[in-house]
Amino acid sequence: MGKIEMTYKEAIREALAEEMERDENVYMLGEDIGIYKGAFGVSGDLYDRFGPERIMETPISETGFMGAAIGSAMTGMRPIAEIMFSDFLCVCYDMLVNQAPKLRYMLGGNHSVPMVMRTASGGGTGAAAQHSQSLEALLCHTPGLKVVIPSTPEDAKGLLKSSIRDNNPVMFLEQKLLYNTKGLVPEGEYTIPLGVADIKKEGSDCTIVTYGRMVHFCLGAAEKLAAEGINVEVIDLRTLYPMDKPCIIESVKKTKHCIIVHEAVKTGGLGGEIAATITESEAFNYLDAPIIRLASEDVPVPFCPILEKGVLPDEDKIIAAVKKTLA
Amino acid sequence: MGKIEMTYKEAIREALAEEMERDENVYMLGEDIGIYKGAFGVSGDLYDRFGPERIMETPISETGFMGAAIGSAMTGMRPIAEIMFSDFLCVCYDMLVNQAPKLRYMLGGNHSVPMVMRTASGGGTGAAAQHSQSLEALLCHTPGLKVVIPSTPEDAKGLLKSSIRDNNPVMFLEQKLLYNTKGLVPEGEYTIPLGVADIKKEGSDCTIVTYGRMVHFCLGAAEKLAAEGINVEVIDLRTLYPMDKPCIIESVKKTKHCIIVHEAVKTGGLGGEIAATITESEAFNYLDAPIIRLASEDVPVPFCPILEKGVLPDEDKIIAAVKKTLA
Amino acid sequence: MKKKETVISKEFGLKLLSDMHRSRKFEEQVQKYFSLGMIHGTTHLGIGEEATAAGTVAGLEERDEIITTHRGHSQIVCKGVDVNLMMAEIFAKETGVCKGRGGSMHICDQAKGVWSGNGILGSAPPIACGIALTRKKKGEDKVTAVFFGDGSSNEGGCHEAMNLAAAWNLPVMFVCINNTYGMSTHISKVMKNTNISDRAAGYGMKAIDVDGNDVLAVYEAVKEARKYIGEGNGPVLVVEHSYRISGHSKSDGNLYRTKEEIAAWREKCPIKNFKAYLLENGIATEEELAQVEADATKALDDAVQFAIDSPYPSLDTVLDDVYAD
Amino acid sequence: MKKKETVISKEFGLKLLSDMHRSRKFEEQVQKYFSLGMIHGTTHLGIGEEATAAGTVAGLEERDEIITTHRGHSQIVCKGVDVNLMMAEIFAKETGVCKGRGGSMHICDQAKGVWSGNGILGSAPPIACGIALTRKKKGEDKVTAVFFGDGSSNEGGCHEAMNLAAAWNLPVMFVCINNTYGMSTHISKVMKNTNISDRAAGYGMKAIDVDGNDVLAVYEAVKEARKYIGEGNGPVLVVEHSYRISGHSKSDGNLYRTKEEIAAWREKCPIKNFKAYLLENGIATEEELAQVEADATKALDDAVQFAIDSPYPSLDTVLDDVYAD
Ligand SMILES: Cc1ncc(C[n+]2csc(CCOP(=O)(O)OP(=O)(O)O)c2C)c(N)n1
Ligand SMILES: Cc1ncc(C[n+]2csc(CCOP(=O)(O)OP(=O)(O)O)c2C)c(N)n1
Ligand SMILES: [Mg+2]
Ligand SMILES: [Mg+2]
Repeated sequence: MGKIEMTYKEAIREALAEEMERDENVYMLGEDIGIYKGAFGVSGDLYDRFGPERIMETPISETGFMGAAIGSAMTGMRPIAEIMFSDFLCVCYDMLVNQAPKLRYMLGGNHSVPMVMRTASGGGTGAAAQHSQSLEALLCHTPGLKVVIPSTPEDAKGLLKSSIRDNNPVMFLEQKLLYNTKGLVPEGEYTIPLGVADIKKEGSDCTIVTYGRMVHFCLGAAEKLAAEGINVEVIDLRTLYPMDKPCIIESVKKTKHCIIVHEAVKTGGLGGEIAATITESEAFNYLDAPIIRLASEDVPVPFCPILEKGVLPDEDKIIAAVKKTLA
Repeated sequence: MGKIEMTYKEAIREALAEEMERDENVYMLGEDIGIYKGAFGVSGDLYDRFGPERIMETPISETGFMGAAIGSAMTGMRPIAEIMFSDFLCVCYDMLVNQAPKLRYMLGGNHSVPMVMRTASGGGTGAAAQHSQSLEALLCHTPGLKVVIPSTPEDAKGLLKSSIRDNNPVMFLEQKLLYNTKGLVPEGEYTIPLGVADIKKEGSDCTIVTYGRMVHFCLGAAEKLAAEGINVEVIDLRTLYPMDKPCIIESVKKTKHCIIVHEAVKTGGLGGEIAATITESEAFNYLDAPIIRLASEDVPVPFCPILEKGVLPDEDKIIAAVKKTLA
Repeated sequence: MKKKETVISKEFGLKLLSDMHRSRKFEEQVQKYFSLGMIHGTTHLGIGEEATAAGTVAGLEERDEIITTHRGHSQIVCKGVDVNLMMAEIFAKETGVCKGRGGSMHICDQAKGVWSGNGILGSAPPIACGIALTRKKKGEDKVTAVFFGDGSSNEGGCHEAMNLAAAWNLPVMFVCINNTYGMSTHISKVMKNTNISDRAAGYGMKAIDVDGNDVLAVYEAVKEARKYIGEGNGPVLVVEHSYRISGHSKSDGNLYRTKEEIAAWREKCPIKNFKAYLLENGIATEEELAQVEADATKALDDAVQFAIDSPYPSLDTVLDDVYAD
Repeated sequence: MKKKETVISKEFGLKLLSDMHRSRKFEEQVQKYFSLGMIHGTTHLGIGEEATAAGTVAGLEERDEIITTHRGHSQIVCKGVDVNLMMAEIFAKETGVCKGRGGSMHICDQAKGVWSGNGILGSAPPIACGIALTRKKKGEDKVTAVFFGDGSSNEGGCHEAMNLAAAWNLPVMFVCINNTYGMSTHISKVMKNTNISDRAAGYGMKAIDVDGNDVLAVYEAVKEARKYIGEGNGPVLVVEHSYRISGHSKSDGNLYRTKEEIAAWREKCPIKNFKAYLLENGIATEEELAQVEADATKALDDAVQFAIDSPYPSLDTVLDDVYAD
C-alpha cells in the first residue's frame, strides 16, 4: 500500500469523512464547523458532502451540545463534538468529568457512551492565555475517558478512526500548530490502536518521552544530538490515557536515562505521571540519573511572542536536558 | 497560649468569623450557606451573626456566583465562595482555570483577585461518583491559583485565615469526612503560612507524603509500623500548590524511601507530581527503592460501601506499601 | 393553573392512584431503612410530589423516555421500573439496576426508557436534548421528558438546553417541578420573576403551568404538551407547582420553612385529594382504593425484602464496566 | 427600535463623532499592521459597530465601568483609554496596558473603569455581576456595563448572570451587540426566537431594543437604562442591533454571507450617517467634521508610532505578576 502526502488537517478530515461514510450513526456537531469549515478549516468540504444533518452547527453553548452529544451517544449515535479551542473545554467540563466518563459505570454498565470530542490544543499562535493552553493533564485523571493526541498526519488519521469506533468517550486533542504540517499517510483503510505508543526514533542513550507538537521538537533535537554521537530514543505516546506504560518502561530499561518533554506547564502536568510510572516500575533500578521534566514555565501563556516562545521547551533546551542527564 | 478542643468544622467557622470581624470586605457567598448553615453545617451561627449581606445565599448558578466572586475580588472585596461539593467545581471550571488565576497576569499585573473558594472534597459518604471525588490534581496545574487542603482543625483554621488574607485566588479543599473530627486548636489569633508542609510525625526509615484525610490513615499506619520497629516520617503537604518541595526532598534524603498516599484516583493524580519532584531533585540519588504511589483505584467512586471502601487506600495497604519499599 | 375536567375510567384512575401510592411507599421505605442505618449514603425524597410523577408519566406515551434528577424515585417508579431492582440498588446490592454502583441518584432502566437520574444540577437537560436528537434523527416518535427543579432552572446548562432544543426543534419536554425551594432557598430569593414559565417565550418555546398536586391536571397538561411536541412543534416547558413535604435530604433541619407551611401542604396531599375525587365521582369504591393501597404496600414490602435478601457486589468486580469493549 | 430625537450640542456631537472615528481608525490600523505581519496572534475587529461603542459609553456616566469581549477595542477606545498604550499592547510591547501579556482580547485600564475584555464567551457577564456587587456593597453609584454578542447570549454564563443580577438587584447593564452572527452562524440557526430582548422578561428584567447603527438612539437608550438602574431598579438588557462589516477574525472567508448583505450594511455606516445628521441639522460644519477625522487619524498614527517605537518586554520578567504578594 502506497503513501500519499497530506497535511495533518487533511488527514483528520479524511478520517472524519471515511467514518461518516462507513457508519451512518456518525455525525459531527460544534460551532462553525459547517459553512465556515471550522475555525481551523478542518471541516473543509464536509458540509458540502454530508449536509447540515451530519455536520450540525450548534449555538455557542458548549455544555448544551456536549451534553447533547452524550445523550445521543447513549442512545445509539456516534457523535463527534468539536470544541473550537481546548481552553473552552472548561466551560463544559462537567460533561467531560462528571457525565461522559462516569455514566456507563454509575449506571451499572448498562449503556456505553461512544463519542469523540475533538479540540484544537496548544499555543504558539499569539492568542494569549485563554486560547493557548495544553490542558491534557486535566483530562487524564478521569477513569472512563480516553485521551489521544496525534503528532503526525498518519497518526492523526489512524487514531481518529479508532477513536470514532471506540465505544467510550474519547478526547482527541489536535495540535493547532500542526494542522498545516505535511506527512505521508497510507492510502486506503487503516487504523491505529488506542493505547499504543510509537517509537518515532530508536536510540540507546536516553529516552525522551513526549507527545503532540513536542514530538517534532524532540526529533529535531535528536537529529542534532545524533550528529554529536548521542543517540536518543523518542517515544511519542500518542494515547495519553490509558498510557502505554510497557513501552516507556522497556525503553528506559534500555537507555537508563529519561527526559520528558511537554508543552503544558510543568507543575501538575503529565510529566509527573510519566515520571512516576517509571519510578514505581522495575525501570527505576536501571535509571542512572534523575528524570528531567522539560515543560512550559508555570505561567499563563503570555501574548507577546518573545515571552510565549521563551517559556516553551525548544530544541536547545531539549539538547541541554539530554546532555545534563547523560553528564 | 492554650489550646482548646474543637471540630474541624468549628475551626473553619472560627476562621471565617474572625476574618469577617477583622475585615469588612470579607464576605461569603454560596448555596444554602445561610439559614441552612451549609450542606455540612459549616456556617453554623454565621448567618445570625453577620446577616444576609455578609453571608450571601446564591441561586444554584455556580458559574454565576463564582464569576461574581471574581469580579468583586478584582474591585476590592475579599469574597469566600462556597461550592457545596468539590465535584461541582466542574460546572464553573472556566472560572477556576481561565478566569480567577489568569486575570492578574493577562492584565499585566494591574489587579489582583483575592478570593477563597471553599469546597467539601472526598468520598466515603456513599454519595457515588458525582459527589465523592478528590479533584485536587485538576486544580494544581493552573499557575495563578493556590490550593490548600487541611487535615486537622488547627491547620484548617490557620490555613484558612492565611488563605483569606492572601491576595490570590485560593482553592480551599475541606475534607468532608473530617468535618466532625476533633483536635486541639490554639486559643487566640494565629495563622499558618501557605506553601509550608508539616511533618506530622518524624521518622527515619521511610517518608510518607500525603495530605487531607489520608494523613490520619498514614498516622494510624505509622503507629502500627512503629510497634514493629519501623519508623516512618509522615509529611502532610497542607498546601498542594505551590508545593513545599524542600520539605519532601530533605525527608527523602534522610529516609531513602518514599511512598505517596492520596485518596484521588491514582492515574493523573498528584502522586505523579510528588514523585517527579523527588526524582528530578538530588533526592533521586538517595533513593534505595522505587517510589510507590498508593491511591484510589482508577474507577469512578462506586456507591456500594464495600466497593467504595475497597478501592481506597487504607492502613493495611499503607503498611504493606511501606514494607514493600523497605524490603 | 390547569384544573382537572376529564371524566376518567376506573382503570385509569386506579392506575394513577397505584402509581402515587407506590411512589409514596417507595419513599417511605427508603426513609425508614435509611433512618435504621440500613441504607447508606444520602437520599432525596419527594413525598408530596407524587402527582407530578404519576401525572407526567401518564401524560407521556409508554415509549417516551425520561431523564431525572437527584429526586427521581417517584418518576422512575411510575415509569414502571421494577421496584425490587430499584430498592436493591438503593440498598447497594448486586441485584440493583446499577449493580450497586450508582445508588439513589442514578437509577436507570434502558428498557423502560429511563435514562437515569443525575447528581449534577443542570446537566440532565443537555443530555435529554441528545436523547431526543437520536429519536429525531432515527425518525422515532419518542419524546424525552427531562425533570428538573425550580432551583436548577438557574443553572446555565438548563438555559443552553432549552435554547438548543428550541433551535433544533427537538422532541424534548422540559418538566420543571417547582416546589418553591432549592434545598433551603425559596425561589423568591433567587429569582426576581418567580414565574419560571415566563422564560420559555425567550426561547420561542411554549409553556404550560399546572397544579402539580392535581394528578389529572398534570396528566392533561402533559398530554397536551406531548401532542404539541409529537406534531413536530418543538419543545415545551411544563411547570408543575407542588411542594416537598419531606426534607431536602438527610441533612435537612427544616429551618427555612414553618411547620404551618408544611402542614398546609400536607392538606393538599395529592393522594388524599385524588382518592376523594375518585370517590366523589363514583369512579371507584372505598374497597377498591384500599386494595390499591394494600397492593402498593405489599409490593414495596416485597421490594425491601428482595433488597435485603440480595447479596452485595463482590469487590472483585469493582473495575468492571469502567470502559466498554 | 428607538429613533434619535434629541437636539444635541456641537460639542457632544463632535465628541461622539470623534469617538467613532477613533474607534474606526484604531481598527483599521490594527487591520493594516496585522496584514503586514507586524501584529501577532489574532484580532477581532468591529468595523461597522462603532455607534454601539460610542453611544453606549456616552450614555453611561464617566464613573461607570465596563467589561467587554473578544471584540472590545472600540468600547475601550470610547471609554477614554490611551490609544497609545492600547496599540502598544496589541503590538505586544512592554508599554502596553497589559505589558504585552494580554494582547487584543484583554485590554484593561482600571483608572478608566475598563475591566478588560475576555476571551471566553459567557464568562464576562458573571464577572460583571461581581464588579457591580462591590459597587452596591460600597454604596457607590456606579453601573457596570457588560458587552456580549448575540451568539454569546446562548452561553450558560450569560443566563446565570442575568438571573443573578436581577435577583440581587445589581447595577448591571447587559449590552448585547446583536450583529446577527456568532462567527459564521446566523442567529436564526441557533435561536428559535431571535428577539434576544424577549429573554429579559423571564428574569423580571427590563429590556430595550435599539438601532445600533444610530449613535444617538443608542446614547438615549443607554441613558434611559442607566437612569433606571441608577434608581435602584435592577439590571437592564439593552440589545443594540448592528452589523460587523469586518470578518470575524483573521481566519474569516466570509462564506456565510453575501457581498450584497455586506454592501447594504456599509450603506448604513454609522459614521457616515451621523456626519450627515450633524450637517443636515446644522450642528457642525464640513470643516469641523474634517478636523475631527483628521485628529483621529493623527492620534492613531501616533499610537502606531508609539507602539512601534516601544520595546518588547524582557524575557526576564516573564514570571512576574503570576501571583500577587
Ligand atoms: C451543580 C450542582 N449544584 C448544587 C448541587 C447540590 N444540590 C442538590 S439538590 C439541590 C437543590 C435543588 O433544588 P431544585 O432544583 O429546586 O430541586 P428540588 O431539590 O427542589 O427537587 C442542590 C443545591 C448539585 N447537586 N449540583
Ligand atoms: C466559550 C467560547 N466558545 C467559543 C468561542 C469562540 N468564539 C469567539 S468569538 C465567537 C463568536 C461570538 O459571537 P457573538 O457573541 O455574536 O459576538 P461577535 O463575534 O458577533 O461580536 C466564537 C464562537 C470562545 N471564545 N469562547
Ligand atoms: Mg425545588
Ligand atoms: Mg454576533
